[in-house]
Amino acid sequence: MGLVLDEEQTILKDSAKAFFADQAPVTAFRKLRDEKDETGFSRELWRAMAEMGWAGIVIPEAYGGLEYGFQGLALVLEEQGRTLAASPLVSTVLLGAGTLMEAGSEAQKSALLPKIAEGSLLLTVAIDEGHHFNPAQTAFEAKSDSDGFILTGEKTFVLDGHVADKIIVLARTSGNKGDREGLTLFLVEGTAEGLTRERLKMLDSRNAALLMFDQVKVTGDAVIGAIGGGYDALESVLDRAAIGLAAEMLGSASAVFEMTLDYLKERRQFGQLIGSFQSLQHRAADMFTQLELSKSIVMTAATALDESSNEISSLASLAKAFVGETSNKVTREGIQMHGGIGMTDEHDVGLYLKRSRVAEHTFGSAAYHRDRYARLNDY
Amino acid sequence: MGLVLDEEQTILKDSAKAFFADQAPVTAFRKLRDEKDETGFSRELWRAMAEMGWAGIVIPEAYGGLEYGFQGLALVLEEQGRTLAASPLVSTVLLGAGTLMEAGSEAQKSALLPKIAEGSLLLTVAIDEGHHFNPAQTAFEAKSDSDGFILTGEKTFVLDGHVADKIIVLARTSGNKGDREGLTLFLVEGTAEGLTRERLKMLDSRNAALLMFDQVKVTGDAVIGAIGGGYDALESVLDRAAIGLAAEMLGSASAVFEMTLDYLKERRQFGQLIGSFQSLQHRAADMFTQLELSKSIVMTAATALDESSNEISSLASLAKAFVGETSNKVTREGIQMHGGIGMTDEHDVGLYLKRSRVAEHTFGSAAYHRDRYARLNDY
Amino acid sequence: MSNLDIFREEVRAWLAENCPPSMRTPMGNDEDVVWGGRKAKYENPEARLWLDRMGAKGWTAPTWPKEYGGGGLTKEEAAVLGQELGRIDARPALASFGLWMLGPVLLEYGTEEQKKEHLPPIVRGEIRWCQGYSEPGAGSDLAGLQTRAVLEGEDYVINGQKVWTSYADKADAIFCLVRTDTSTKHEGISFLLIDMDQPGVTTKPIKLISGNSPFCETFLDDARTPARNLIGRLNGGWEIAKKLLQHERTNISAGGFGAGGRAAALEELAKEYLGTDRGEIADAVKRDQVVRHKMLERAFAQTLKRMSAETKAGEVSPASSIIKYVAAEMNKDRMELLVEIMGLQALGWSGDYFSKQGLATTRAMLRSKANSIEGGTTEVNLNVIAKRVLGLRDHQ
Amino acid sequence: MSNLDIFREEVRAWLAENCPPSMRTPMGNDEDVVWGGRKAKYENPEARLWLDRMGAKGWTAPTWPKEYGGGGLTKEEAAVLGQELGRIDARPALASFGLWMLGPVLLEYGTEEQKKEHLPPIVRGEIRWCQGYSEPGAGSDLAGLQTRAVLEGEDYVINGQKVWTSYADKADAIFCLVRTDTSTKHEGISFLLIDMDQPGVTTKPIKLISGNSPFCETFLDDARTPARNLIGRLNGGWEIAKKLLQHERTNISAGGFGAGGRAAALEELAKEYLGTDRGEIADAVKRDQVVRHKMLERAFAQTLKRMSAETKAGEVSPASSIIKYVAAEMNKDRMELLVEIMGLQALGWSGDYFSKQGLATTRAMLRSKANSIEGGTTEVNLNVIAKRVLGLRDHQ
Repeated sequence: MGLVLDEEQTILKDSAKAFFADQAPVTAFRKLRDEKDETGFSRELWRAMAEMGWAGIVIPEAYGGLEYGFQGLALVLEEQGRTLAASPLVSTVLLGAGTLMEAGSEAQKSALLPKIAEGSLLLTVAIDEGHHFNPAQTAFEAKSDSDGFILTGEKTFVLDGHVADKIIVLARTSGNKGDREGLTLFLVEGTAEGLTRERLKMLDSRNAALLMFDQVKVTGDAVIGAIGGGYDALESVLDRAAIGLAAEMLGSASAVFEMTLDYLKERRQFGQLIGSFQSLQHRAADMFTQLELSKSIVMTAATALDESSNEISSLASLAKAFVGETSNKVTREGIQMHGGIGMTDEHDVGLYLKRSRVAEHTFGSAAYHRDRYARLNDY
Repeated sequence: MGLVLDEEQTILKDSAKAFFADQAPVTAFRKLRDEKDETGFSRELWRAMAEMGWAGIVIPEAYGGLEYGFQGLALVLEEQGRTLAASPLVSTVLLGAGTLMEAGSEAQKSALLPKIAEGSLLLTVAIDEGHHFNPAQTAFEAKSDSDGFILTGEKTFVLDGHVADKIIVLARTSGNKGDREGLTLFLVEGTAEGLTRERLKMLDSRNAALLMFDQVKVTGDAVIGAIGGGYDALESVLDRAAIGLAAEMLGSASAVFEMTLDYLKERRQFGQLIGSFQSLQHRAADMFTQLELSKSIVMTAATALDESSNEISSLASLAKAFVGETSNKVTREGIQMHGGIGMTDEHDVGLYLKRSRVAEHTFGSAAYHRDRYARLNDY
Repeated sequence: MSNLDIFREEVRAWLAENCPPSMRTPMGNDEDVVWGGRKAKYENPEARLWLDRMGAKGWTAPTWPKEYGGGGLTKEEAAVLGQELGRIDARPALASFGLWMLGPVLLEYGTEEQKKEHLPPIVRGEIRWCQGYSEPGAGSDLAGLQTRAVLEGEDYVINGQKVWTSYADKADAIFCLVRTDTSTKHEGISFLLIDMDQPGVTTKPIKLISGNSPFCETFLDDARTPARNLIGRLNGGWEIAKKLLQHERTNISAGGFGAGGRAAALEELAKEYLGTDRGEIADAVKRDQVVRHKMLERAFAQTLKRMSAETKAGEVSPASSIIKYVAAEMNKDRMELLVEIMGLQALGWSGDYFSKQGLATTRAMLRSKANSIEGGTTEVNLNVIAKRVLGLRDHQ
Repeated sequence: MSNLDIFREEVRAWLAENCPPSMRTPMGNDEDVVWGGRKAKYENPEARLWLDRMGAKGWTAPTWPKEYGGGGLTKEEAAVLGQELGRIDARPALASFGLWMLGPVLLEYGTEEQKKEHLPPIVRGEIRWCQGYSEPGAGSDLAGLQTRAVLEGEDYVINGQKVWTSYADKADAIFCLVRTDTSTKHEGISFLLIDMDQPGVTTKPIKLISGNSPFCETFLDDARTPARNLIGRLNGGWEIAKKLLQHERTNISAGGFGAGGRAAALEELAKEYLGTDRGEIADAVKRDQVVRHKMLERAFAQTLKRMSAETKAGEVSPASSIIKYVAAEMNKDRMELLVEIMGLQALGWSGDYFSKQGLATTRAMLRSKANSIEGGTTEVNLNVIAKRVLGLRDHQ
């Protein structure tokens, strides 16, 4: 998109907006939550999204995708964020397809990417082990044996991990916790023997799972990329994931801002519309400012992905940190400006706040990415 | 004072307020500045302050002082801050007399404290060597020789250092830069051979000097306290200085707030008093809040000094950090709310901002004291 | 021995005799709080015994006059009673909006008959009261109240809806602000007592973003109350409401979600979740945020003390105006910081994977968002400081 | 070869011939800026030569019509000229409020006679203009203007005081907003040109908290100007003023005190003054503040780019409303952070002890305080965003 959408991108954005408003409005997500749906998203919705081509939007045409690029994916994610639509777009496409495209062998790509593009395969990547995102701290062990590798340990906060057909696992094949070297990516079946999966009931009622590996055996074919080179491969994938998630958060935060602005124009107190109180006006103007700055960053970062800029990592951290702080602020203000009604479960603004807090921590918090940005830029 | 002034303290505060309003209003300080006065304060004013008993307000009666305590001194400092009155109260009393009372021998105390109390002796302590306050980083060297010690090196930002009759110098007699052990305090004549003094022209047009010691000789009598134990002695002195300076800054910040509030009630724009604009009202309320919190801290800290509480160091860092941030914020808002007129040299608010920035950095910035507070409290 | 010392000995002896053993243990959870009322259930019979005994002495309302069931104690005696209860870690015999809010109103504005009728059951915990102020259209702005009360014969007939009525679903009666004159705003409001045990009153609990809550919506559809239940003068409810709100604000912030104490210390959690480096919180940036918060907490605590010292010294304390505002914002920031520190552990909603403390933190972070809304919004607090304390005026 | 390429070759050849060598070196300081005017002094005769040559070609105002002394270039040609000037690092031949502000107003609102009279001397740098908008009683609120102009025969007679007139003490003439009708507010303002070389006009430089400044107070005491110097319609000055202010705002923030570039990089100074630890800024807390600032700078820079891309694409850019606000607050924060980082070195006022950079930082920190006041205060910026962009309304 560069910094302005071209005509094709405008059409994509408009159709994504209409799609989610129609097929996955906030009420749909609320229903999933209230009915304690075990999958955590609508498979029907995912099929419809795949039909729109979005499951394969970044996948090369050679593997059945649209090869439309990350700017398009960012637009879809932004619109998905606007209605809090739950889908495996982040887990399956950003993480799963992303890893295969980055480091997969020809055989792996041919086998899996077309299925992802057609919406028939759910994939995810299992990274986290502690309270805070920090892939270099991976301790999860893969021991090599005659037939391949044996995986043992726990992975947490695995997005869609309880329903993914296949899981890519970041595991240590050498070195120590803290080393970037010695980490390897393995492709594991969701139904593998020795693997126990438990859906985590998160604040945002979205999808994350705890995966317990008890001597799970995989063959040598299961390795993705180079043995010991998993960190570097994953880092590029995570840059894309951070930018994509920032786009989704921007959409959500924009929605909160819009509903708050509407409320300011409609709610009366002390005989006046509350939006006519200057302190609220200035705070609204400040939110708008943060959102405009965020928008520039997300567009820049998504474009950088398609242009293979050498600034991608920097821009990914910038986007995740900056949009994360914006989202935190906007959701706080959203509730405060709505007053009591915003505190009730039946109002949507609370759903956005909950989603924001989880998204803020996914793939690294703002603090994590500020530190990373400083490192990348030699501060 | 505890947390409410008693009758005697109220009288002291009122008389200090009247004294400075009458004898040292902001115009007096402005005159000193514009006339590029070389002393940097009015000796006449200092004599008058000594006559009020303030030069000896914390000095024991046995040495000619009032023995009234630090709560009293804090009140005087607060009122001095209100009009930006320049006096050697911080250098001579808080630092100089403070060091003698903390670590001086009976002979040193008998010789010097009465003169300080009567206002005839100016004293200071020379600590800083770099851009940032950090006494443990002292490298300034004192070499012992047969007759005593030889001092060589530079001390900067020495309050009233260009006019002090005597200077207490923090110097390293053993150990390395960074060690708290091995530092010793020496009493040096302002006119000592080998000592060159240069007044620094600071942002706040107040008093600080660069002192260059070239083989300055002192006898063994010049040592204050234990050889190598200078840091510990000085730390208590600096706690008092930080609390005293916080009181002065509170006075200055309160004055800025009051002049700003007056302006809000008098300046019209868009046909309205600017103080009727809600966003300015809320920001004024927020400044008021910070000042009220600051006031509680300063009172608590000054009282702790008189009660020899074991929390003194913690409270000193709390006061310096919290009041420092408040002062920074209030002076920023003071200028902004005054608009263009606040930017002109002829308006007083700029003088307060300049004084604030220097005071914020004197005896350690807010950041320094937050780190210290964390250390003291095991965070 | 002074009279107070004698009184202290009597109290001590009486407590030794009358405070049941289980009432001297710390409360386990909210279920252990005794609210009294017609529908009260006592899992622990000693809780009921303790209430009955304290109620009979009037010591649930120690300073209220004896003729209305109170203890009739002087302030000094009440302080001694408090100290002695504290000394044996006695549980409060009764928690009650009747004691805290309605009682003081009745003592000041009630007629002799009204006091005689309502105060003794409050003291003994026989009637549980709730308060009905806010309405969907009137949050910070009570002048917008729309619940109407119309006199029909001997009764007022009330129609409207109240919201944020704490524990309305468990209460026996409600004290309400109602509109009795629609031609003016503030001047048309009255203070009315209504029995809730009637078909015209229904309640519905409110679920918050943090989960279940004590709050309810309360619907009044042709609810009736005898005209004698009007407190103060007709259309004079605004004055009563202002007093009560002020009272509520001070209560909330001083005791409520204020500085530290209740939850685990921020610095300890920071060490646990972020690790330590030579004994210090390993993440220097977070450590700085923790210090900032601790400093603010201390400044707040000292300001509370100063406020009470000033009040004791008979001074008007301008600091009191900032208390609610600071407490609310501070607690919200504290909870956000805790979530930052605990990461994933404070992002759970339920389930065994998350620690009790983690789940409690998640919920508390969400619940804290209401701190700056309930009992006077932060915006209203700032308006009050600007106008009443600083003397700034509205557009003319 | 396209026409543009031909034009480029011509420009290149002309510049090679006509741009004097010293005009291809970087400017040393503010003294090197050429403002022209009757009182101009040229330390370096080549500066005058350069101005004369460029002025004669009309290339100080490349896109203005030739008939008014301009270059008569197309936008594309003007861009080529700019590129070629940049290629040889040529100094601007002329800095001028006449070029930047008055000229565009005359082109839009002036009569043929007015354009013919005033534009050519601007192009050639013969007359130096200053602007007179603000008054002591009218800062953000120009509707409060009190300087009056009354028609007496052929002349307007002007009385009043202007403030914040940049370089008024060096200017030959002033373009002013004056009140020509006291019965209304916005509608009673006119735009007037006044020669300053008359006894009725005096100026007094303003000293700022940061030291000397280009700003002056300008006093008009029975100053006179021929009635033909009224630009636009009588009482129609408000519309012109609004356009000019908008123009000024964009100018100030995009080129002015905006993101980075001019001063030494924050991160380098942080390393120098705080030390490094394994190559990183040693103070982790300050490092975090530096990153925050750098991130904001980048977000701002990208927003400027987006704004210009949107404008180029013919879209209305709502982002443009935030530019001045963000630039001002960002620069103020940057300077305060720099002072924090440099400590004592950025707390000096004068003298050899302090480094040049230190002293410049002190002054720049002080000067930056005006960023959120001049050219539209931050408060006015926020009002504009809230009302014009977000559609929020005043109390009704």
